[in-house]
Amino acid sequence: MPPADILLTATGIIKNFGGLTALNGVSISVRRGEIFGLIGPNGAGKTTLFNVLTGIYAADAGELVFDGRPVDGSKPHLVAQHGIARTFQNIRLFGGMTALENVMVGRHVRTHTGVLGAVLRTRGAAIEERAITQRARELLDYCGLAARAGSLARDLPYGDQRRLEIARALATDPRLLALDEPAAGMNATETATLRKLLERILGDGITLLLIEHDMKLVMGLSHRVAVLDYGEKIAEGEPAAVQRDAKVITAYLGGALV
Amino acid sequence: MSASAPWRRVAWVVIALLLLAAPFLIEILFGRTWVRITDVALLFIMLALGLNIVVGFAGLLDLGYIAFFAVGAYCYALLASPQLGMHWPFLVLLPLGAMVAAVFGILLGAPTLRLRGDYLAIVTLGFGEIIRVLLNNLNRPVNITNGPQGITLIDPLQIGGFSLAQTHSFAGLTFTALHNYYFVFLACAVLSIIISRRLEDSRIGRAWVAIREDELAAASMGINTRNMKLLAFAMGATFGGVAGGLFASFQGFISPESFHLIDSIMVLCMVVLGGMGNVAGVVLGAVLLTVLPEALRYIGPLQQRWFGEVFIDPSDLRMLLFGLALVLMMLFRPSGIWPARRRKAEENHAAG
Amino acid sequence: MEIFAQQIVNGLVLGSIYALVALGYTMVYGILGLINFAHGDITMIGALVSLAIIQLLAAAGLPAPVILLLAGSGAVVVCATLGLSIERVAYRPLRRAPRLAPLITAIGVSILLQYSAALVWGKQYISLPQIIEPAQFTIFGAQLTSLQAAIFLLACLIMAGLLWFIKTSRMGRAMRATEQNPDVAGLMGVNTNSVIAFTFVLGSAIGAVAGLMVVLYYGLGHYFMGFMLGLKAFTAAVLGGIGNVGGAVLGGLLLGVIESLAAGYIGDLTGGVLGSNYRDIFAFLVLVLVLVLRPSGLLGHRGGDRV
Amino acid sequence: MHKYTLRHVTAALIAATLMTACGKEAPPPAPKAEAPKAPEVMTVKIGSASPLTGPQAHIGIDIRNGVQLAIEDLNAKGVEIGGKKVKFELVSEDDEANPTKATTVAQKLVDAKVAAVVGHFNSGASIPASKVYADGGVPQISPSSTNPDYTLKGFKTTFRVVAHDGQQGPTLARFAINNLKAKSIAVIDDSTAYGQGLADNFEATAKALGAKIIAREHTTDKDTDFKAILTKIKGRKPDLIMFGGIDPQAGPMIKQMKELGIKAKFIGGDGMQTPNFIKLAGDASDGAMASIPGLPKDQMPGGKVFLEKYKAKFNQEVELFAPMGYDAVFVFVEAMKRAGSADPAKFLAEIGKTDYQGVIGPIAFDDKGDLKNGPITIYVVKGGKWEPLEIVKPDAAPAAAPAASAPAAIAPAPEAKK
Repeated sequence: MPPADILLTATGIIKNFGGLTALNGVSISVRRGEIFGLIGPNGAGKTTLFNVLTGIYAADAGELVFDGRPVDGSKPHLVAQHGIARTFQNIRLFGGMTALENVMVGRHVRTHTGVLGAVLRTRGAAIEERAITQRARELLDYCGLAARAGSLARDLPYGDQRRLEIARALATDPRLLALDEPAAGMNATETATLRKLLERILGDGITLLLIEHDMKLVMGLSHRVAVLDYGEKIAEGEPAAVQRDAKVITAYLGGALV
Repeated sequence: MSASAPWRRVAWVVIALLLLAAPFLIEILFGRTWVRITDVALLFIMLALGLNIVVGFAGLLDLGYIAFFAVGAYCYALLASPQLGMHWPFLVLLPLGAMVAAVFGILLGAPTLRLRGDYLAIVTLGFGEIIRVLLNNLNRPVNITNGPQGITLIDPLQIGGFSLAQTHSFAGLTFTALHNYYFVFLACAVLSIIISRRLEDSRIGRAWVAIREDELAAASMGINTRNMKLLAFAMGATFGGVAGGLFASFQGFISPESFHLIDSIMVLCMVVLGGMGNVAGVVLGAVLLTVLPEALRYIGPLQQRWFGEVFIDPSDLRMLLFGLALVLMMLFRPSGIWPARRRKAEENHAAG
Repeated sequence: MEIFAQQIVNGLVLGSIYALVALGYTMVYGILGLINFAHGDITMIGALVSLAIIQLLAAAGLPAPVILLLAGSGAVVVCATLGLSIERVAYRPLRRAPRLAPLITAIGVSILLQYSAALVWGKQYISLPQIIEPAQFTIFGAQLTSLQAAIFLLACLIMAGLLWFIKTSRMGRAMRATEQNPDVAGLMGVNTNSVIAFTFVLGSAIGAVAGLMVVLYYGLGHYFMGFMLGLKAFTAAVLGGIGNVGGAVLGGLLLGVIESLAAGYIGDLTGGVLGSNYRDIFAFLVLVLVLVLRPSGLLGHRGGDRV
Repeated sequence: MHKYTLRHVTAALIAATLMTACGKEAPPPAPKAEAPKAPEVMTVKIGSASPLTGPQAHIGIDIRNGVQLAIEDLNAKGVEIGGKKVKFELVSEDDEANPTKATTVAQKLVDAKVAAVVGHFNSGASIPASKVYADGGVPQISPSSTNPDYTLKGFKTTFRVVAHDGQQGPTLARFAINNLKAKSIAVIDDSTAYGQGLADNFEATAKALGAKIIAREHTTDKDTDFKAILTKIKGRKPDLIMFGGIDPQAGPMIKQMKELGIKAKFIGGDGMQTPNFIKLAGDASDGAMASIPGLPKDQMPGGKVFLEKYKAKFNQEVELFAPMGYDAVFVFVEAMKRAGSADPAKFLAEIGKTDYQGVIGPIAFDDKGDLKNGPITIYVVKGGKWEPLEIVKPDAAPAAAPAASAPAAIAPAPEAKK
């Protein structure tokens, strides 16, 4: 595999919780500029893998390489600094902050103003602050939330909260955006809007890693998918091929995939 | 925005003039006692704003905050009194006190910040007690703090030959020590407000609030939560350290008795009552809780007059009210008596 | 040797009181994940109520065992009611609120209890009328009074009873289920509200007994006595592994012994640099060390936060 | 109290605004006695400052009661100062035993133009407050602050009518060694300014007199469990245990001593010489000894009468410092009489020349404002009651080396002091 083409590689990831093996030697590789889908039945270990990839859990074994650099045992904030941003399955916005402020927090990792700059309001700090605000507004606009800038995050409708999480993640200038069930709980119109947004993000050169239960969405969007079951990868490939895979069909009992 | 600007300017000028005239007005209206109470209130504003950074912004419940006040006070007292025979100038001592307090903040924070919020509360409480017990006992085997006897004859603030402890006349006005200190404390309090506001509206402040709202999400957005929390502790401690130094010079005497747990709780009450994380509310809380107990003093004699005996100690009543206030605020108005977040949200909206 | 044995005896008696109070912290924490700051003050109320009853009945000239029984039951009833109402009024509405909220409420309740007690009983130290004349005997060269022995034995009895109750009874099972996962327990038909209320009642009742013991042991009561006691008991609970009933017992006894030995020997061990003046901060140092080195405590088993 | 009506306030507000606007001087409220040319009766305010609330309220109230009793006695008797009839008025303030509040309260008393102040109880309150009184020119007599530092600031307004730790401690030590023949002594203090000061000074003198200090232990003023330190002490077999602290600790301490089978004698200072100590310790209190500066109260000319009067008036026993508070008022009034004025500026000088026979004994001040060394009475608990055991006269020459913690306090160096 030409390394330039691969953005993220996870090799032999093992994660145990007490006696329970949540991930048993999972390997995936995500290519630059693709949408990579991660599917599997409930409890298959998708979110656990996400948490390992984004530094929230340390893997018990295995290695992670992002953009040619190892990110073993990273802390979440270092992972974000490397260029991986994420959203959460059960939305985790900063409820007491406005939509705009939520996105502005996302700029933290790419800005530098310290205590002194903030207190003295130095020229540099003021310029940076203006840039933060401007970029945050752009991103809100980008995600279709411009009208919501001043609302508290917790007061937003559900679909807007999902998109705000994406805007906040984009604010960290990620090269890989990891979305944990972005369409969960959305109606058809909202899902359609989301789909457009994701395609637009891809078009802007950001690689997407997607956990999704909405098979239509994930199969329609993803260039490639990996299927997890009981902590192991049972298939990886293009959606059409994976859909025909016998192991995958068994795992889903023919249910949603047909 | 532009239409209201002149009015705003006028309002600010009026407020500034009132603040400058305040000690004289207060002295005439209520007597010098209340000038002293105002001075103390200004000190508590600084303290409450410091704790607000830790509790209000970053959401870390610190029950031993008064320890930083103590550290600042002892730092000043030891280096500007006959205790160790040193008399350093305050321009060196106040920053030094702030720094030492900040170091203590980091020392406390480093091992404990990964603990859950409620453990942190208990550990900080323990830290507060440890500091007090240490100050009380560092008089043997070598006498450093003079133990429970406290340190006396602490130097007043002095600029050149101008001592704040003496009465001066200027432009026909009499500036007693109380007045002089008022202006120094006022300057420091205003500075604290400005620093708090600017931090709040900065990258740093947003990171703190993000940690308070959801630590994991904040970390995932690239915020180094451990460092930011340490920074919050250090910043909060800095405020306490400076206030402590000012307190020592103002009182001229300090002893470990001034730094009990109850004083930590009192500052916490100011923050909670005013509205955690809201600078204006916290200032209001500090003023209310300094003035209210003084007003409650009249309840004792009133009871005596009306009923012929005192049924309830004013200080007990005060504590009961504090306790009740903490419970009721949390149950019914967790954002404090002056919630501001929403107002700010609207402002942002309007500006766009 | 004789002195050492004496220090161990001192520590065990003190520790059994810590352990009883620690039970209240650990049970509530196990089920709600809340530090009930007010628990030390509930113990204080138990102490002062039993003291008041003893004063009243001693004046009436009743025999000592009857007085003690009545004082104990009176304190238990008052504290249980108090625990129940506190849970209902101050904690239940905040069960889904941010974590800071119930903590601050708990501090508020603690202050309210202290100063209500000050209002009722005043702020002086209240002394216990001499109703019992404990016999004195010697074990391994250590002096022991029958009262100390009784406190230790009763504490052990209560703790064993509690462990047995949680293991075998229906309510005990419901408590364990709620501790594991309140939502799931609710789905399984456990009335979590009543389980939580019951936990508060039980913890407060045990706290009341501990209060009575303190009164008998030291012969006095005071509105502020719950604070330090509560803090040390909490330390004991953390030391043993908070949420773990057996751990609270172990932690309590251990902390009592550590304190005794530290106050007794640290001065000589450090050549006089540290002395018994640092006794109260040993507990805190133990607390900080445990939290930093082994946050789950000696017998704890729970991992970190769930994501 | 309520001097200002709404109309006054409005008027003052306008005046104040005007004044600040034109930069005119606000009249400095100079502390002066009230109503210089009042017709017949002149009112003189006496301030009392002590903790009326909080854990030490009982002792603070006791002081206030003493002051109140003195004022009532004086008013009943009728006093003339400079040819004018005088009515005394009590202004009582609560300092909550808190150093910060103490300065606020002190300022309040100065503002209220009291002629003199009896207070405060704690040294921690008296010391910072003394500066406020000195600035306001109001004389202050503390009935109870025993920290030597209190009178070391060089203020002319600062006095006390209680022996400081540098006086009581050494006398207690002399009694322990000369009369009780103690050879090996354990010393415990409660880590407070009072308790530790007393214990330090006791220890220094005891050492100088050749006794062995076999243990020096500390507890706190909140603790009730002393088993650990007592057990340690037991292992060293002292023949006397000295405790610097107050009754809530002393009571349980002697009880736990007996439980541990310690046979050593137990002695302390005035802080434990209270009825409450006996109540808290029960039968274990028998044989405990404590010192009180001054002669036994009921041996004083006015003592017995005072105790009865107090009991009749307040329906409770004297706790501790009521007699000192009572005497302090008389010291002030005697000085006013001699000066012929209730203006502090005029009678202040007379206070230093006091030679008064009070309830607590003869009162005279040295040049620092400390009580001149007087006798100290040792009491012993017998059959559930404090009874006078021995009166110890002060040594003319300083027998003891000064304690380390308060060097200047007990080393009398008259030439250094002017």
